[in-house]
Amino acid sequence: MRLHEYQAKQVFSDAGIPTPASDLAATVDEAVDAAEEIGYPVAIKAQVHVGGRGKAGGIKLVEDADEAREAADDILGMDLKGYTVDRVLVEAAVDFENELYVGVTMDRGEGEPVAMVSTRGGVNIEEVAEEDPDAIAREHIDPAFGMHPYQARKVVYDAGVDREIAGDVASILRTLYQLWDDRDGADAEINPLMVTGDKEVVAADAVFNVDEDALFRQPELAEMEEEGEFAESELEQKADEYGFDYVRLSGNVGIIGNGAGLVMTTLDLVDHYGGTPANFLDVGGGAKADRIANALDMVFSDDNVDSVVFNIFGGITRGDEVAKGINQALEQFDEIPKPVVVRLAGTNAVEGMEILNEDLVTVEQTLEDAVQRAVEYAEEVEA
Amino acid sequence: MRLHEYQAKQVFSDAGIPTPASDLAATVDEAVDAAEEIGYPVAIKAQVHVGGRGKAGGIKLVEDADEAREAADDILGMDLKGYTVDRVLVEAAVDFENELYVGVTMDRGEGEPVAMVSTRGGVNIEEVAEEDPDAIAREHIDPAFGMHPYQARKVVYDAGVDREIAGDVASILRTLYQLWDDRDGADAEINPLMVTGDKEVVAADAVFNVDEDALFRQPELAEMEEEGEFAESELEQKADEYGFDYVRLSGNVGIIGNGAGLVMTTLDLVDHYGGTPANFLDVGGGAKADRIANALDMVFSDDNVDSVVFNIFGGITRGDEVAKGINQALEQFDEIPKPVVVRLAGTNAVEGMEILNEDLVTVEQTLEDAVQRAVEYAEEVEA
Amino acid sequence: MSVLVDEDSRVIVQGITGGEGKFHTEQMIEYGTNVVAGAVPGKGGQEVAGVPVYDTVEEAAEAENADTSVVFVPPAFAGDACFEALGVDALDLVVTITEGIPTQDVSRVYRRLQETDAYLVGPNCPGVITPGEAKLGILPGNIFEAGRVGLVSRSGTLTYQVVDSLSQRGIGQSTAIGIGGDPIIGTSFVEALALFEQDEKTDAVVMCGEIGGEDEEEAAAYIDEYMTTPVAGFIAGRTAPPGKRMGHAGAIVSGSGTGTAQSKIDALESAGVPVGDTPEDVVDNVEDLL
Amino acid sequence: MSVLVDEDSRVIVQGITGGEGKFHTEQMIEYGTNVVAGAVPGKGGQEVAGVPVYDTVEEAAEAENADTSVVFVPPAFAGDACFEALGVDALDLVVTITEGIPTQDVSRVYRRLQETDAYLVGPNCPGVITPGEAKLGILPGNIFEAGRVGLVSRSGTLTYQVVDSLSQRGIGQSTAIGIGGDPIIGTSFVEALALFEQDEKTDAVVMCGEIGGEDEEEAAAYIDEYMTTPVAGFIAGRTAPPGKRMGHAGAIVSGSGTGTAQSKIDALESAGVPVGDTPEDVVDNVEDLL
Repeated sequence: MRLHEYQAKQVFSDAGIPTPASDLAATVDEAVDAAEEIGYPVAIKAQVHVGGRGKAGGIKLVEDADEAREAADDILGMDLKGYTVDRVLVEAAVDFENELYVGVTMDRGEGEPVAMVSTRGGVNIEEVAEEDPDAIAREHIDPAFGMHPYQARKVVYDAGVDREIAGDVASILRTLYQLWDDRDGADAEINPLMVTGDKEVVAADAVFNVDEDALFRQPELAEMEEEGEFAESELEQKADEYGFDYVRLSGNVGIIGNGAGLVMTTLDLVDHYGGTPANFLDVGGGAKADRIANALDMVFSDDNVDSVVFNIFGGITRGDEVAKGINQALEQFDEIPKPVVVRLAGTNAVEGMEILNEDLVTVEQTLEDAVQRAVEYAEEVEA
Repeated sequence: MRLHEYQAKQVFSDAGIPTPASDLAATVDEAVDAAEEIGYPVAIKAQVHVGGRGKAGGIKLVEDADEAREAADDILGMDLKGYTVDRVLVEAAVDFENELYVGVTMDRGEGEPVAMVSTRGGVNIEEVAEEDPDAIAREHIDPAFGMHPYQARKVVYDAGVDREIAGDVASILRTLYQLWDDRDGADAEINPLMVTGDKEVVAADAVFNVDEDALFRQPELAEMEEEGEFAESELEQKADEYGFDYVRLSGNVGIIGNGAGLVMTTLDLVDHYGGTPANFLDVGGGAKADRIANALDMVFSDDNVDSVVFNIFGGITRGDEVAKGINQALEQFDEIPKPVVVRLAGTNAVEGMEILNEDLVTVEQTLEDAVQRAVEYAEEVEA
Repeated sequence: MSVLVDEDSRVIVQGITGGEGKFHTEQMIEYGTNVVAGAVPGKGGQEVAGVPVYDTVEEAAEAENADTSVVFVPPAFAGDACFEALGVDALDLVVTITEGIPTQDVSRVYRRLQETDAYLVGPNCPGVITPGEAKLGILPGNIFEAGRVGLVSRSGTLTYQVVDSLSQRGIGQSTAIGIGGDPIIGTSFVEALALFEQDEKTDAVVMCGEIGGEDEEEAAAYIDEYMTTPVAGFIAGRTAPPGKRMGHAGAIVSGSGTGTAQSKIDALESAGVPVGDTPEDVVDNVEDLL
Repeated sequence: MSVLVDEDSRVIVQGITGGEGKFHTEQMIEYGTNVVAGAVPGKGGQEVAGVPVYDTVEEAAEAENADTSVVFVPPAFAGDACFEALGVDALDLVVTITEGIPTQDVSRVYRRLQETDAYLVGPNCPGVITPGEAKLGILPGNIFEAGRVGLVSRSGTLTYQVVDSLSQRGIGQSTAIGIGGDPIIGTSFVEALALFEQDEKTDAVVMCGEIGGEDEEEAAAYIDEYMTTPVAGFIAGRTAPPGKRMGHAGAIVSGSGTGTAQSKIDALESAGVPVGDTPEDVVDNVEDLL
């Protein structure tokens, strides 16, 4: 779960990391009021979970009330890579000399956290990592001990940060690590950490991704998640509501299955047989009839979907429950909205097959056949 | 540094450990008022750093205002093993079924913390440890990870605590460990942890010793130390003021030296040559003339002292500085209060010997000779 | 024995009194697994599925001479359960089924694991089975057949899919290890492959990887350098877009393009491992290798 | 070489820019110690006593090819300084002079130390000296004479007292190790004795213990079982009352009566170690043993 910039800044600032004065605004008037209050120049920044906001016109620097009004009017309501901008952060512009990058993330390969510092801040750090890996200094952190103060200093010196500000940057990095550790961070980043002419350091952007699996013990962040989801698509909202692992893609074959690996494989097979997957949807282990019906509802709600393949290999999940859920979901329609192909295997698959209403669905015996059939249906619809 | 019971209870209670209702009182009237407020029966407990307060008459259980008045009057102002009782804690008496012991300390041999639980609470736990070591369950804690929840449960089950209250006791132990860890505890103990008929657990006593060396980062506890030292002896106050490692003993040969091992050895030699040491006083490394003069002032302030041996082996400490300090301290007297024997060795010892005013002190070349001479002087005074 | 578990394994179930714990304990016992104890704090003295329950793992292991533990404890407490199991020297295998353990908890468990000699399989895995002998976890025993092909996979149901095809074609399995779909897991592909390499009862290995991380690339390097036992591969997630978590917490192609299916497929093929396009291809490849 | 340090040791001083650090660096250099670098965050590029200063220990060690570090960092930061030194593989000896480091910090450093191959001497110790070759720490070099008696002690000035007597009687020292007076220390008596036992240049060892803990008892057991090199002992604190900290944080007889001088004396004597009543007795005993 990713906090919005304004939320992450609040969290960072509460922990003592310097951030520019700022205020959130949902209307043009609010934005102008905020700008007046803060004093010009200010930046007006779209609060959506989209990379490259600046390039896409989602961030504007303004010098007076007229410019502020114009910029807020432009940005509020604009569509940024599929997300409608509902709120902007109005923030004091920082007059900087250079920009650093500071971040903490989990290095899955090593199984432990890693702290990173670079003097090449203000740009896409993943690109820096690719072009010039040595431009990012890294220090692995022992999760048992946490970050030792010397490690923060070491990575800052290794990155080549000016000695004058090294102590401040190390101190910010320690705070960032502590937040990451205390708040179950997945990634915590400041990019750019701006260095002013007076050698002050200020977090001009803030990223904080929280480990979804730890939200249960981070009530404050869970509340921010609730509050922050003002620009979610209808389908994403639905998936959240139903509690599905769901990823929308651009194709037209809807996919429902159980188990991440098997669902991914089903997507891959759709592609392999010439189709294009519309989504990833994992109903998880042990799904009962209701959940299966919800999954069908999700996929039917996607206008791009032309056909659906249902692929269940029962372990904990029982084929008869799946079949009941499919029947239940489809029996409410006078006409089935999109053709559904079903393949059941494993626990109670035979019972499931018997229950399935073959007037409503196409049953196939193998995964390969099921996928091929769904791809054919989708092609027929598009033809 | 040891907190008073009422201070430790405050710390424990703030952390969520249940303690009985209580109030601190410095006068009999305050004590009676507190008892009325809390409701009878209450315990009236002397707040001094002395073991076995109960046996010595420092704790009394009272049923009404008259008894409360009488008990408070008895206890306030009483002398408990050399300490005058200035304040009492008035505390709701707990109707208990049994008493547990819960504690956390540093196991110096293992270099890591150890948590301890016993069902034989309410008595001197060190005696239990000697008589029946198996009556105390122990679990070592990895200081890098801290106490895992399972470890708290394990040591509670290992101790044979009733399953009904095991969860609560484990939770209190985790809190106690966390306090110990966060607050730089040396020892943290609840003895007894009382179990009531309703299976509630209540900390009826509370011990929290803080690592002196960590007080710099425990401002709240340092403040408690200041506030709590209402029953210190004059000599202890002086040693604190001067910043000496000082321990008062019962003999009559005053001892001043540098370095713990060498001072201890000087004490041992006094004993070896038939004398009795009056104190341990380590001036530390690199002491200058003023500090040396303060040390002499300390030892002269002890009425028990009949003679003084000054034993310095210079490393960082310089013999000439020591000699200057001794002269400076002694020159202010018309008559030297107690005979002083000085032995200097190591850095600048020769220079020191030259500076020393032999009208004021007796100079010896070896440690053994110096100690023997001081013992003789003390014998002469007593004779 | 095959690897990790066999008919002599003496198994504790942590969380045996919970719904999942109880159900799968019954299933494991029915399959023939030697489940000797349960461990649930506060439930000591009870019995579940005929198995005695103890308050602590240490008590359970000592009383019943156990060597293995399976963890069915809810995610908030599962990290602690792993520490508890790893704290008992007698246990040389811990299989953690639980999905959704906070990653920082797993990271600490992983740190502790490096200091022990034990194997930790999982978390977020279906378990380990040596067909005909014993199963640990939630794998559906009925689809497995005893035989000589080892299987190691990051995904549960994908494993079942491949195993079902193998069994239907008469190709039995020595041991199947579900190593789990989390970003940080105990036993890696490399460690599992090393076990199979040393196992005399394993003639070939199927390895089912997926997008995310670099475990498959490391496995490819290991296979190339050290393995004589042939390996057939499969990689799920060829069509996964970057930056999206595909069900498994670990199944994510990074924004900078590492962890892709193609990178893994290339690495395996360079190591001489045939990578199937479909699960059926994999089974064809196994037939060729045997 | 003798043990731990010799004329080839390449030494970093952590905290070289502080008053103590600077003074003792000069003293060490004057004694002949090969001090090659200082390490102080934010002071990189400076010079102290002709020695280049670096911001981090790693930089210093790499640039100057160091193998040893001496820590003169104030107590609040000394734990971190120890971690920093232990994090550099090239350093196989860290000598921590600082007194008054919070015990919980030392406990964590000690935990880390167990995972490394390095020796940590101290904290709260006077240092280590191989007379005529090099000294690390604050020991007054002028009282030492090169020779063949090893010395290990928990106390600084007591060591000087004994060494002075030895030197005055013409008995030189191979290496003297001040292991420190804290409750938790890196190198124990046993480890120091083991070093001397294996050192061909050491013919006898003087061991000066004191009240508190059980290190001397463990040393006695070790001497009894493993040592052929003769040992002469001394124990300070025979007259110390229970429950009082005698200067050293570690010098305390527990309320229940463990850690007494008598217990240590008995243990040593049972192991055949003569324990002197006075420092002069100890020197007499050494003469007898040689």
